Amino acid sequence: MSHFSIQIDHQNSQDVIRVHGEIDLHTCPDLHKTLSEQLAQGVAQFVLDLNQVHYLDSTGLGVIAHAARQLGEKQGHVHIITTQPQVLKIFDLSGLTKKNIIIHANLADVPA
Amino acid sequence: MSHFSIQIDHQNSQDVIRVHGEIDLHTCPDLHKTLSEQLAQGVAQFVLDLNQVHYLDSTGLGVIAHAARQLGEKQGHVHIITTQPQVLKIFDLSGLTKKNIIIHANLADVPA
Amino acid sequence: MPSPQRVQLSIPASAEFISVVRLAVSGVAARMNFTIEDIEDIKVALSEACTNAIQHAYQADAKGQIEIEFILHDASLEMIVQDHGKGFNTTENIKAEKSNSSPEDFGLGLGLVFIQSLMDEAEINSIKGKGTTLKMLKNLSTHAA
Amino acid sequence: MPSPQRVQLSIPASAEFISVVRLAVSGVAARMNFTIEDIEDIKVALSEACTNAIQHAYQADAKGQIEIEFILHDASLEMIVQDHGKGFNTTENIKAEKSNSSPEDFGLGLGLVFIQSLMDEAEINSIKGKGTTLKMLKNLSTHAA
Ligand SMILES: Nc1ncnc2c1ncn2[C@@H]1O[C@H](COP(=O)(O)OP(=O)(O)O)[C@@H](O)[C@H]1O
Ligand SMILES: Nc1ncnc2c1ncn2[C@@H]1O[C@H](COP(=O)(O)OP(=O)(O)O)[C@@H](O)[C@H]1O
Repeated sequence: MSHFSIQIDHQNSQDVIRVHGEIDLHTCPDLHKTLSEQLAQGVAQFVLDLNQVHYLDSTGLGVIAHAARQLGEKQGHVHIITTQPQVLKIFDLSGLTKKNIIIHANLADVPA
Repeated sequence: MSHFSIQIDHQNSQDVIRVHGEIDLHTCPDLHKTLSEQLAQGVAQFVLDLNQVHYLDSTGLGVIAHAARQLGEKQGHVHIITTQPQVLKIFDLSGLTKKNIIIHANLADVPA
Repeated sequence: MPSPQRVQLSIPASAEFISVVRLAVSGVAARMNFTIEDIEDIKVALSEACTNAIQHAYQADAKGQIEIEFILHDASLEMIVQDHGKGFNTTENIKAEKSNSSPEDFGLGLGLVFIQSLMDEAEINSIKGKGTTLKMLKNLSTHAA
Repeated sequence: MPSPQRVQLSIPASAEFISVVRLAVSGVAARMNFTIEDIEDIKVALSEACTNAIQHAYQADAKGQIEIEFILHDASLEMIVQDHGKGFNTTENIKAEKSNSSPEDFGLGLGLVFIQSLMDEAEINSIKGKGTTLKMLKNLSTHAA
Protein backbone atom coordinates (compact mmCIF):
# COMPACT_ATOMS: atom_id res chain seq x y z
CA MET A 1 0.00 0.00 0.00
CA SER A 2 1.17 3.51 -0.69
CA HIS A 3 2.43 5.05 2.52
CA PHE A 4 1.93 8.67 3.38
CA SER A 5 4.97 10.91 3.69
CA ILE A 6 5.95 14.57 3.61
CA GLN A 7 9.36 15.84 2.61
CA ILE A 8 10.74 19.38 2.47
CA ASP A 9 13.22 20.20 -0.31
CA HIS A 10 15.07 23.47 -0.68
CA GLN A 11 14.76 24.36 -4.35
CA ASN A 12 14.77 27.64 -6.38
CA SER A 13 15.75 29.37 -3.09
CA GLN A 14 12.57 28.33 -1.28
CA ASP A 15 11.20 25.38 0.67
CA VAL A 16 9.07 23.02 -1.39
CA ILE A 17 6.77 20.83 0.68
CA ARG A 18 6.30 17.54 -1.17
CA VAL A 19 3.44 15.30 -0.10
CA HIS A 20 3.26 11.66 -1.16
CA GLY A 21 0.16 9.51 -0.71
CA GLU A 22 -3.50 10.10 0.03
CA ILE A 23 -4.62 13.12 2.05
CA ASP A 24 -7.68 12.23 4.12
CA LEU A 25 -8.92 12.47 7.71
CA HIS A 26 -6.24 9.97 8.79
CA THR A 27 -3.25 11.65 7.17
CA CYS A 28 -4.19 15.36 7.24
CA PRO A 29 -2.91 15.89 10.82
CA ASP A 30 0.63 15.22 9.50
CA LEU A 31 0.15 17.88 6.85
CA HIS A 32 -1.25 20.28 9.46
CA LYS A 33 1.81 19.71 11.66
CA THR A 34 4.21 20.44 8.79
CA LEU A 35 2.37 23.62 7.75
CA SER A 36 2.16 24.85 11.36
CA GLU A 37 5.92 24.37 11.79
CA GLN A 38 6.57 26.34 8.62
CA LEU A 39 4.23 29.12 9.77
CA ALA A 40 5.99 29.24 13.13
CA GLN A 41 9.28 29.73 11.25
CA GLY A 42 7.71 32.82 9.66
CA VAL A 43 7.70 31.74 6.01
CA ALA A 44 6.09 34.27 3.67
CA GLN A 45 4.49 31.74 1.30
CA PHE A 46 3.93 28.03 0.92
CA VAL A 47 4.95 25.92 -2.05
CA LEU A 48 3.10 22.63 -1.85
CA ASP A 49 3.94 19.98 -4.43
CA LEU A 50 0.93 17.65 -4.66
CA ASN A 51 1.93 15.85 -7.84
CA GLN A 52 2.34 12.62 -5.87
CA VAL A 53 -1.02 13.04 -4.16
CA HIS A 54 -3.63 10.89 -5.85
CA TYR A 55 -6.41 11.58 -3.41
CA LEU A 56 -7.58 14.73 -1.65
CA ASP A 57 -10.90 15.54 -0.01
CA SER A 58 -12.44 18.26 2.19
CA THR A 59 -10.31 17.28 5.20
CA GLY A 60 -7.07 18.08 3.36
CA LEU A 61 -8.61 21.22 1.88
CA GLY A 62 -9.54 22.32 5.39
CA VAL A 63 -5.92 22.07 6.53
CA ILE A 64 -4.64 23.95 3.48
CA ALA A 65 -7.35 26.64 3.77
CA HIS A 66 -6.56 27.10 7.46
CA ALA A 67 -2.88 27.70 6.69
CA ALA A 68 -3.79 29.97 3.76
CA ARG A 69 -5.95 32.09 6.07
CA GLN A 70 -3.02 32.59 8.44
CA LEU A 71 -0.63 33.43 5.58
CA GLY A 72 -3.27 35.78 4.18
CA GLU A 73 -2.97 37.97 7.29
CA LYS A 74 0.54 38.84 6.04
CA GLN A 75 -0.50 38.98 2.36
CA GLY A 76 1.12 35.57 1.73
CA HIS A 77 0.03 32.95 -0.80
CA VAL A 78 -0.22 29.17 -0.96
CA HIS A 79 1.17 27.86 -4.24
CA ILE A 80 -0.03 24.39 -5.15
CA ILE A 81 1.81 22.42 -7.82
CA THR A 82 -0.20 19.62 -9.38
CA THR A 83 -1.51 18.21 -12.61
CA GLN A 84 -3.51 15.45 -10.87
CA PRO A 85 -7.08 15.56 -12.23
CA GLN A 86 -8.72 14.44 -8.96
CA VAL A 87 -6.86 17.09 -6.92
CA LEU A 88 -7.57 19.82 -9.49
CA LYS A 89 -11.26 18.93 -9.49
CA ILE A 90 -11.53 19.15 -5.70
CA PHE A 91 -9.84 22.57 -5.58
CA ASP A 92 -12.09 23.70 -8.39
CA LEU A 93 -15.29 22.52 -6.66
CA SER A 94 -14.24 24.16 -3.38
CA GLY A 95 -13.94 27.67 -4.79
CA LEU A 96 -10.83 28.13 -2.62
CA THR A 97 -8.70 29.19 -5.58
CA LYS A 98 -10.61 32.47 -5.64
CA LYS A 99 -8.66 33.40 -2.49
CA ASN A 100 -4.91 33.27 -1.85
CA ILE A 101 -4.46 29.70 -3.09
CA ILE A 102 -2.95 29.46 -6.56
CA ILE A 103 -2.53 26.30 -8.64
CA HIS A 104 0.45 25.80 -10.98
CA ALA A 105 1.38 23.01 -13.35
CA ASN A 106 5.12 23.44 -12.71
CA LEU A 107 7.40 24.57 -9.93
CA ALA A 108 9.03 26.97 -12.42
CA ASP A 109 5.77 28.96 -12.56
CA VAL A 110 5.86 29.81 -8.84
CA PRO A 111 7.09 33.37 -8.15
CA ALA A 112 10.14 33.43 -5.83
CA MET B 1 -8.18 -0.49 -11.39
CA SER B 2 -5.85 -2.75 -13.31
CA HIS B 3 -7.74 -4.51 -16.05
CA PHE B 4 -7.04 -8.06 -17.08
CA SER B 5 -5.77 -8.73 -20.58
CA ILE B 6 -3.94 -11.37 -22.59
CA GLN B 7 -1.86 -10.63 -25.65
CA ILE B 8 0.08 -12.97 -27.94
CA ASP B 9 3.36 -11.68 -29.42
CA HIS B 10 5.46 -13.50 -31.97
CA GLN B 11 9.01 -13.21 -30.72
CA ASN B 12 12.22 -15.31 -31.06
CA SER B 13 10.28 -17.39 -33.63
CA GLN B 14 7.65 -18.46 -31.12
CA ASP B 15 4.38 -17.23 -29.65
CA VAL B 16 4.74 -15.51 -26.30
CA ILE B 17 1.53 -15.32 -24.28
CA ARG B 18 1.62 -12.17 -22.18
CA VAL B 19 -0.83 -11.86 -19.31
CA HIS B 20 -1.51 -8.54 -17.62
CA GLY B 21 -3.44 -8.21 -14.36
CA GLU B 22 -4.54 -10.53 -11.58
CA ILE B 23 -5.21 -14.22 -12.28
CA ASP B 24 -8.00 -15.47 -10.02
CA LEU B 25 -11.30 -17.35 -10.27
CA HIS B 26 -12.81 -14.45 -12.19
CA THR B 27 -10.07 -14.04 -14.80
CA CYS B 28 -8.69 -17.59 -15.19
CA PRO B 29 -11.39 -18.64 -17.72
CA ASP B 30 -9.85 -16.12 -20.17
CA LEU B 31 -6.43 -17.71 -19.68
CA HIS B 32 -7.95 -21.17 -20.14
CA LYS B 33 -9.54 -20.08 -23.40
CA THR B 34 -6.25 -18.73 -24.76
CA LEU B 35 -4.30 -21.85 -23.80
CA SER B 36 -6.98 -24.15 -25.27
CA GLU B 37 -6.86 -22.26 -28.57
CA GLN B 38 -3.08 -22.60 -28.68
CA LEU B 39 -3.33 -26.33 -27.90
CA ALA B 40 -5.90 -26.74 -30.68
CA GLN B 41 -3.40 -25.14 -33.05
CA GLY B 42 -0.96 -27.89 -32.12
CA VAL B 43 1.80 -25.82 -30.48
CA ALA B 44 4.66 -27.89 -29.04
CA GLN B 45 5.32 -25.69 -25.99
CA PHE B 46 3.92 -22.68 -24.18
CA VAL B 47 5.81 -19.52 -23.36
CA LEU B 48 3.84 -17.61 -20.75
CA ASP B 49 5.11 -14.18 -19.74
CA LEU B 50 3.73 -13.47 -16.26
CA ASN B 51 5.92 -10.48 -15.46
CA GLN B 52 2.86 -8.21 -15.48
CA VAL B 53 0.90 -10.58 -13.24
CA HIS B 54 0.95 -9.36 -9.66
CA TYR B 55 -1.43 -11.93 -8.29
CA LEU B 56 -1.80 -15.67 -8.90
CA ASP B 57 -3.54 -18.32 -6.81
CA SER B 58 -4.59 -21.97 -7.10
CA THR B 59 -7.25 -21.20 -9.70
CA GLY B 60 -4.66 -19.88 -12.17
CA LEU B 61 -2.28 -22.71 -11.31
CA GLY B 62 -5.08 -25.17 -12.07
CA VAL B 63 -5.50 -23.77 -15.57
CA ILE B 64 -1.75 -23.80 -16.23
CA ALA B 65 -1.35 -27.33 -14.81
CA HIS B 66 -4.25 -28.56 -16.95
CA ALA B 67 -2.59 -27.22 -20.09
CA ALA B 68 0.79 -28.60 -18.99
CA ARG B 69 -0.74 -32.06 -18.59
CA GLN B 70 -2.04 -31.96 -22.17
CA LEU B 71 1.30 -30.70 -23.53
CA GLY B 72 3.05 -33.39 -21.48
CA GLU B 73 1.32 -36.07 -23.52
CA LYS B 74 3.46 -34.91 -26.47
CA GLN B 75 6.56 -34.25 -24.33
CA GLY B 76 5.96 -30.48 -24.42
CA HIS B 77 6.83 -27.96 -21.72
CA VAL B 78 5.27 -24.84 -20.24
CA HIS B 79 7.85 -22.07 -19.89
CA ILE B 80 6.90 -19.37 -17.40
CA ILE B 81 8.74 -16.05 -17.45
CA THR B 82 8.51 -14.08 -14.25
CA THR B 83 10.49 -12.41 -11.51
CA GLN B 84 7.39 -11.52 -9.47
CA PRO B 85 7.94 -12.72 -5.88
CA GLN B 86 4.27 -13.55 -5.23
CA VAL B 87 3.99 -15.62 -8.42
CA LEU B 88 7.30 -17.41 -7.79
CA LYS B 89 6.21 -18.27 -4.26
CA ILE B 90 2.91 -19.77 -5.41
CA PHE B 91 4.62 -21.96 -8.04
CA ASP B 92 7.16 -22.98 -5.45
CA LEU B 93 4.53 -23.95 -2.86
CA SER B 94 2.56 -25.92 -5.43
CA GLY B 95 5.38 -28.29 -6.34
CA LEU B 96 4.25 -28.04 -9.99
CA THR B 97 7.72 -27.04 -11.17
CA LYS B 98 8.83 -30.61 -10.53
CA LYS B 99 6.85 -31.55 -13.63
CA ASN B 100 6.95 -30.04 -17.14
CA ILE B 101 6.56 -26.44 -15.94
CA ILE B 102 9.80 -24.44 -15.97
CA ILE B 103 10.33 -20.93 -14.59
CA HIS B 104 12.73 -18.47 -16.25
CA ALA B 105 13.78 -14.94 -15.35
CA ASN B 106 14.13 -13.90 -19.00
CA LEU B 107 12.60 -14.76 -22.33
CA ALA B 108 16.14 -15.26 -23.67
CA ASP B 109 16.52 -18.30 -21.39
CA VAL B 110 13.64 -20.17 -23.05
CA PRO B 111 14.84 -22.87 -25.52
CA ALA B 112 13.39 -22.32 -29.02
CA MET C 1 -36.22 -9.75 -12.28
CA PRO C 2 -33.18 -10.70 -10.23
CA SER C 3 -32.51 -8.53 -7.21
CA PRO C 4 -29.37 -6.40 -7.45
CA GLN C 5 -26.10 -7.62 -5.97
CA ARG C 6 -25.11 -6.17 -2.61
CA VAL C 7 -21.76 -5.65 -0.91
CA GLN C 8 -21.73 -4.68 2.75
CA LEU C 9 -18.89 -3.28 4.76
CA SER C 10 -18.68 -2.40 8.43
CA ILE C 11 -15.73 -0.47 9.86
CA PRO C 12 -14.87 1.05 13.23
CA ALA C 13 -15.59 4.81 13.27
CA SER C 14 -11.89 5.53 13.12
CA ALA C 15 -9.96 7.57 10.54
CA GLU C 16 -7.52 4.84 9.53
CA PHE C 17 -10.30 2.73 7.99
CA ILE C 18 -11.51 5.30 5.45
CA SER C 19 -8.77 4.18 3.03
CA VAL C 20 -10.04 0.59 3.33
CA VAL C 21 -13.49 1.80 2.27
CA ARG C 22 -11.97 3.64 -0.69
CA LEU C 23 -10.10 0.51 -1.79
CA ALA C 24 -13.25 -1.60 -1.56
CA VAL C 25 -15.45 0.84 -3.47
CA SER C 26 -12.84 1.36 -6.17
CA GLY C 27 -12.98 -2.41 -6.74
CA VAL C 28 -16.78 -2.42 -6.86
CA ALA C 29 -16.96 0.61 -9.16
CA ALA C 30 -14.25 -0.73 -11.49
CA ARG C 31 -16.20 -3.99 -11.84
CA MET C 32 -19.25 -1.93 -12.84
CA ASN C 33 -17.14 -0.19 -15.50
CA PHE C 34 -17.42 3.31 -14.11
CA THR C 35 -14.92 5.69 -15.72
CA ILE C 36 -11.77 6.63 -13.81
CA GLU C 37 -13.20 10.11 -13.14
CA ASP C 38 -16.46 8.67 -11.82
CA ILE C 39 -14.53 6.27 -9.58
CA GLU C 40 -12.63 9.23 -8.12
CA ASP C 41 -15.90 11.09 -7.51
CA ILE C 42 -17.40 8.05 -5.81
CA LYS C 43 -14.32 7.69 -3.59
CA VAL C 44 -14.55 11.32 -2.48
CA ALA C 45 -18.29 11.25 -1.76
CA LEU C 46 -18.00 8.02 0.22
CA SER C 47 -14.97 9.29 2.15
CA GLU C 48 -16.81 12.50 3.03
CA ALA C 49 -19.73 10.47 4.37
CA CYS C 50 -17.41 8.30 6.48
CA THR C 51 -15.45 11.36 7.66
CA ASN C 52 -18.68 12.95 8.90
CA ALA C 53 -19.69 9.81 10.77
CA ILE C 54 -16.24 9.64 12.40
CA GLN C 55 -15.99 13.35 13.21
CA HIS C 56 -19.53 14.23 14.17
CA ALA C 57 -21.56 11.13 15.03
CA TYR C 58 -19.67 9.61 17.93
CA GLN C 59 -18.17 11.02 21.11
CA ALA C 60 -14.41 10.59 21.13
CA ASP C 61 -14.66 7.92 23.82
CA ALA C 62 -17.56 5.88 22.44
CA LYS C 63 -16.66 4.95 18.91
CA GLY C 64 -19.16 2.70 17.18
CA GLN C 65 -19.19 1.05 13.78
CA ILE C 66 -20.08 2.59 10.45
CA GLU C 67 -22.17 0.43 8.12
CA ILE C 68 -21.71 0.89 4.40
CA GLU C 69 -23.84 -0.84 1.78
CA PHE C 70 -23.30 -0.93 -1.96
CA ILE C 71 -26.25 -1.87 -4.13
CA LEU C 72 -25.20 -2.65 -7.69
CA HIS C 73 -28.08 -1.65 -9.93
CA ASP C 74 -27.91 -2.19 -13.70
CA ALA C 75 -27.30 1.47 -14.43
CA SER C 76 -26.21 2.92 -11.10
CA LEU C 77 -24.36 2.34 -7.87
CA GLU C 78 -26.30 3.07 -4.70
CA MET C 79 -24.31 3.64 -1.51
CA ILE C 80 -25.76 3.84 1.98
CA VAL C 81 -23.64 5.02 4.90
CA GLN C 82 -25.12 4.56 8.33
CA ASP C 83 -23.90 5.47 11.80
CA HIS C 84 -25.52 4.95 15.20
CA GLY C 85 -24.23 8.21 16.62
CA LYS C 86 -25.77 11.37 17.96
CA GLY C 87 -27.58 12.48 14.82
CA PHE C 88 -28.28 16.10 13.89
CA ASN C 89 -31.07 18.36 12.75
CA THR C 90 -30.77 18.34 8.96
CA THR C 91 -33.19 21.21 8.53
CA GLU C 92 -31.23 23.64 10.74
CA ASN C 93 -28.86 26.03 9.05
CA ILE C 94 -25.69 23.98 9.05
CA LYS C 95 -23.49 27.03 8.38
CA ALA C 96 -24.86 28.74 11.49
CA GLU C 97 -23.79 25.75 13.55
CA LYS C 98 -20.30 26.08 12.04
CA SER C 99 -19.72 29.59 13.42
CA ASN C 100 -19.51 28.26 16.99
CA SER C 101 -16.97 25.64 16.06
CA SER C 102 -13.54 25.77 17.66
CA PRO C 103 -10.66 27.28 15.69
CA GLU C 104 -9.01 23.85 15.73
CA ASP C 105 -11.87 22.44 13.67
CA PHE C 106 -10.78 22.71 10.04
CA GLY C 107 -14.16 21.66 8.64
CA LEU C 108 -15.16 24.00 5.85
CA GLY C 109 -18.67 22.66 5.66
CA LEU C 110 -17.75 21.25 2.24
CA GLY C 111 -18.40 17.56 2.93
CA LEU C 112 -22.11 17.54 2.18
CA VAL C 113 -21.58 20.06 -0.63
CA PHE C 114 -19.08 17.71 -2.32
CA ILE C 115 -21.41 14.75 -1.90
CA GLN C 116 -24.23 16.72 -3.49
CA SER C 117 -22.16 17.95 -6.43
CA LEU C 118 -20.34 14.66 -7.14
CA MET C 119 -23.30 12.28 -6.85
CA ASP C 120 -26.44 12.15 -8.99
CA GLU C 121 -28.66 11.78 -5.93
CA ALA C 122 -28.04 12.25 -2.22
CA GLU C 123 -30.47 12.03 0.67
CA ILE C 124 -29.71 12.39 4.36
CA ASN C 125 -31.85 11.14 7.21
CA SER C 126 -30.86 11.81 10.78
CA ILE C 127 -32.57 11.20 14.09
CA LYS C 128 -31.15 12.92 17.18
CA GLY C 129 -29.76 10.29 19.51
CA LYS C 130 -30.25 7.48 16.99
CA GLY C 131 -27.88 8.20 14.14
CA THR C 132 -27.60 9.28 10.55
CA THR C 133 -28.17 7.52 7.24
CA LEU C 134 -26.87 8.97 4.01
CA LYS C 135 -28.03 7.50 0.68
CA MET C 136 -26.14 8.34 -2.49
CA LEU C 137 -26.58 7.29 -6.08
CA LYS C 138 -24.14 7.53 -8.96
CA ASN C 139 -25.40 6.72 -12.46
CA LEU C 140 -23.27 4.84 -14.95
CA SER C 141 -22.77 7.33 -17.74
CA THR C 142 -24.12 5.98 -21.01
CA HIS C 143 -21.66 5.58 -23.87
CA ALA C 144 -23.36 8.42 -25.70
CA ALA C 145 -22.48 10.83 -22.87
CA MET D 1 -8.61 -4.16 27.88
CA PRO D 2 -10.29 -2.64 24.80
CA SER D 3 -11.88 -5.16 22.47
CA PRO D 4 -10.12 -5.53 19.10
CA GLN D 5 -11.34 -3.56 16.09
CA ARG D 6 -13.45 -5.41 13.57
CA VAL D 7 -14.07 -4.94 9.87
CA GLN D 8 -16.86 -6.92 8.24
CA LEU D 9 -17.47 -7.50 4.57
CA SER D 10 -20.28 -9.33 2.82
CA ILE D 11 -20.11 -10.13 -0.88
CA PRO D 12 -22.26 -12.12 -3.31
CA ALA D 13 -20.79 -15.59 -3.90
CA SER D 14 -19.63 -14.56 -7.33
CA ALA D 15 -16.10 -14.60 -8.77
CA GLU D 16 -15.93 -10.92 -9.69
CA PHE D 17 -16.04 -9.86 -6.03
CA ILE D 18 -12.92 -11.72 -4.90
CA SER D 19 -10.75 -8.82 -6.10
CA VAL D 20 -12.83 -6.44 -3.94
CA VAL D 21 -12.03 -8.62 -0.93
CA ARG D 22 -8.33 -8.55 -1.82
CA LEU D 23 -8.38 -4.76 -2.07
CA ALA D 24 -10.11 -4.43 1.30
CA VAL D 25 -7.79 -6.82 3.11
CA SER D 26 -4.69 -5.25 1.60
CA GLY D 27 -5.86 -1.96 3.14
CA VAL D 28 -6.48 -3.57 6.54
CA ALA D 29 -3.17 -5.46 6.52
CA ALA D 30 -1.20 -2.40 5.40
CA ARG D 31 -2.68 -0.40 8.28
CA MET D 32 -1.48 -3.15 10.65
CA ASN D 33 2.01 -2.80 9.17
CA PHE D 34 2.28 -6.32 7.80
CA THR D 35 5.20 -6.72 5.39
CA ILE D 36 4.53 -6.76 1.66
CA GLU D 37 5.20 -10.51 1.55
CA ASP D 38 2.78 -11.15 4.43
CA ILE D 39 0.14 -9.02 2.72
CA GLU D 40 0.50 -11.15 -0.42
CA ASP D 41 0.15 -14.33 1.64
CA ILE D 42 -2.97 -12.96 3.34
CA LYS D 43 -4.48 -12.04 -0.04
CA VAL D 44 -3.90 -15.55 -1.37
CA ALA D 45 -5.30 -17.35 1.69
CA LEU D 46 -8.39 -15.15 1.77
CA SER D 47 -8.94 -15.51 -1.98
CA GLU D 48 -8.68 -19.31 -1.69
CA ALA D 49 -11.29 -19.30 1.05
CA CYS D 50 -13.66 -17.15 -1.04
CA THR D 51 -12.97 -19.24 -4.15
CA ASN D 52 -14.00 -22.39 -2.26
CA ALA D 53 -17.21 -20.79 -1.02
CA ILE D 54 -18.04 -19.67 -4.56
CA GLN D 55 -17.09 -22.95 -6.27
CA HIS D 56 -18.23 -25.53 -3.75
CA ALA D 57 -20.73 -24.09 -1.28
CA TYR D 58 -23.57 -22.94 -3.47
CA GLN D 59 -25.45 -24.49 -6.37
CA ALA D 60 -24.92 -22.47 -9.52
CA ASP D 61 -28.50 -21.22 -9.39
CA ALA D 62 -28.75 -20.35 -5.70
CA LYS D 63 -25.90 -17.98 -4.96
CA GLY D 64 -25.84 -16.64 -1.45
CA GLN D 65 -23.57 -14.18 0.29
CA ILE D 66 -20.13 -14.78 1.75
CA GLU D 67 -19.44 -13.12 5.11
CA ILE D 68 -15.88 -12.11 5.87
CA GLU D 69 -14.75 -10.74 9.21
CA PHE D 70 -11.39 -9.23 10.06
CA ILE D 71 -10.45 -9.02 13.74
CA LEU D 72 -7.46 -6.78 14.30
CA HIS D 73 -5.60 -8.14 17.30
CA ASP D 74 -2.50 -6.39 18.63
CA ALA D 75 -0.14 -8.97 17.19
CA SER D 76 -2.22 -10.80 14.59
CA LEU D 77 -4.96 -10.53 12.02
CA GLU D 78 -7.81 -13.01 12.37
CA MET D 79 -9.98 -13.65 9.32
CA ILE D 80 -13.25 -15.56 9.32
CA VAL D 81 -14.89 -16.58 6.06
CA GLN D 82 -18.39 -17.96 6.30
CA ASP D 83 -20.81 -19.30 3.73
CA HIS D 84 -24.32 -20.67 4.12
CA GLY D 85 -23.90 -23.31 1.45
CA LYS D 86 -23.99 -27.09 1.32
CA GLY D 87 -21.10 -27.75 3.65
CA PHE D 88 -18.86 -30.82 3.45
CA ASN D 89 -17.40 -33.57 5.58
CA THR D 90 -14.01 -32.20 6.62
CA THR D 91 -12.84 -35.57 7.97
CA GLU D 92 -13.41 -37.44 4.69
CA ASN D 93 -10.50 -37.90 2.36
CA ILE D 94 -10.79 -34.79 0.28
CA LYS D 95 -8.58 -36.18 -2.50
CA ALA D 96 -10.93 -39.16 -2.90
CA GLU D 97 -13.81 -36.80 -3.55
CA LYS D 98 -11.66 -35.11 -6.18
CA SER D 99 -11.32 -38.22 -8.35
CA ASN D 100 -15.00 -38.04 -9.35
CA SER D 101 -14.71 -34.44 -10.40
CA SER D 102 -15.41 -33.50 -13.99
CA PRO D 103 -12.49 -32.96 -16.37
CA GLU D 104 -13.57 -29.33 -16.67
CA ASP D 105 -12.82 -28.79 -12.96
CA PHE D 106 -9.26 -27.52 -12.74
CA GLY D 107 -9.10 -27.65 -8.95
CA LEU D 108 -5.82 -29.18 -7.85
CA GLY D 109 -6.90 -29.50 -4.23
CA LEU D 110 -4.34 -26.82 -3.41
CA GLY D 111 -6.68 -24.22 -1.91
CA LEU D 112 -6.73 -25.57 1.64
CA VAL D 113 -3.05 -26.55 1.35
CA PHE D 114 -2.12 -22.96 0.50
CA ILE D 115 -4.24 -21.62 3.36
CA GLN D 116 -2.51 -23.96 5.77
CA SER D 117 1.00 -23.15 4.60
CA LEU D 118 0.55 -19.37 4.28
CA MET D 119 -1.32 -18.75 7.54
CA ASP D 120 -0.11 -19.33 11.11
CA GLU D 121 -3.38 -20.98 12.10
CA ALA D 122 -6.32 -22.30 10.11
CA GLU D 123 -9.42 -24.10 11.30
CA ILE D 124 -12.35 -25.26 9.23
CA ASN D 125 -15.83 -26.05 10.51
CA SER D 126 -18.48 -27.33 8.17
CA ILE D 127 -21.99 -28.62 8.72
CA LYS D 128 -23.68 -30.44 5.84
CA GLY D 129 -26.63 -28.37 4.64
CA LYS D 130 -25.70 -25.42 6.85
CA GLY D 131 -22.43 -24.08 5.54
CA THR D 132 -18.75 -23.72 6.18
CA THR D 133 -16.71 -21.42 8.43
CA LEU D 134 -12.99 -21.01 7.95
CA LYS D 135 -10.94 -19.22 10.61
CA MET D 136 -7.42 -18.09 9.78
CA LEU D 137 -4.80 -16.24 11.75
CA LYS D 138 -1.70 -14.44 10.55
CA ASN D 139 0.78 -13.18 13.13
CA LEU D 140 2.57 -9.88 12.74
CA SER D 141 6.20 -10.84 12.49
CA THR D 142 8.22 -9.20 15.24
CA HIS D 143 10.99 -6.86 14.19
CA ALA D 144 13.56 -9.31 15.50
CA ALA D 145 12.40 -11.95 13.00
N1 LIG E 1 -23.05 11.58 10.43
C1 LIG E 1 -23.26 12.76 11.08
N2 LIG E 1 -23.57 12.77 12.40
C2 LIG E 1 -23.79 13.94 13.05
N3 LIG E 1 -23.69 15.15 12.46
C3 LIG E 1 -23.39 15.23 11.15
C4 LIG E 1 -23.15 14.03 10.39
N4 LIG E 1 -22.87 14.39 9.10
C5 LIG E 1 -22.93 15.74 9.07
N5 LIG E 1 -23.24 16.26 10.30
C6 LIG E 1 -23.42 17.71 10.63
O1 LIG E 1 -23.49 18.43 9.42
C7 LIG E 1 -22.47 19.44 9.39
C8 LIG E 1 -21.97 19.67 7.97
O2 LIG E 1 -21.20 18.59 7.49
P1 LIG E 1 -20.19 18.78 6.31
O3 LIG E 1 -20.89 19.43 5.16
O4 LIG E 1 -19.59 17.46 5.99
O5 LIG E 1 -19.10 19.79 6.83
P2 LIG E 1 -18.00 19.65 8.00
O6 LIG E 1 -17.81 18.19 8.28
O7 LIG E 1 -16.80 20.29 7.41
O8 LIG E 1 -18.56 20.41 9.16
C9 LIG E 1 -21.41 18.97 10.36
O9 LIG E 1 -20.63 20.01 10.86
C10 LIG E 1 -22.25 18.26 11.43
O10 LIG E 1 -22.77 19.21 12.33
N1 LIG F 1 -16.77 -23.63 1.49
C1 LIG F 1 -16.85 -24.92 1.07
N2 LIG F 1 -18.07 -25.49 0.89
C2 LIG F 1 -18.18 -26.77 0.48
N3 LIG F 1 -17.11 -27.57 0.22
C3 LIG F 1 -15.87 -27.06 0.38
C4 LIG F 1 -15.69 -25.72 0.82
N4 LIG F 1 -14.35 -25.50 0.91
C5 LIG F 1 -13.74 -26.64 0.54
N5 LIG F 1 -14.65 -27.60 0.21
C6 LIG F 1 -14.34 -28.99 -0.21
O1 LIG F 1 -12.98 -29.25 0.02
C7 LIG F 1 -12.32 -29.64 -1.19
C8 LIG F 1 -10.88 -29.16 -1.19
O2 LIG F 1 -10.79 -27.76 -1.36
P1 LIG F 1 -9.46 -27.10 -1.91
O3 LIG F 1 -8.32 -27.59 -1.10
O4 LIG F 1 -9.63 -25.63 -1.91
O5 LIG F 1 -9.28 -27.64 -3.37
P2 LIG F 1 -10.15 -27.44 -4.70
O6 LIG F 1 -11.00 -26.23 -4.49
O7 LIG F 1 -9.12 -27.27 -5.76
O8 LIG F 1 -10.94 -28.70 -4.85
C9 LIG F 1 -13.16 -29.08 -2.30
O9 LIG F 1 -13.01 -29.79 -3.50
C10 LIG F 1 -14.57 -29.21 -1.70
O10 LIG F 1 -15.06 -30.52 -1.86
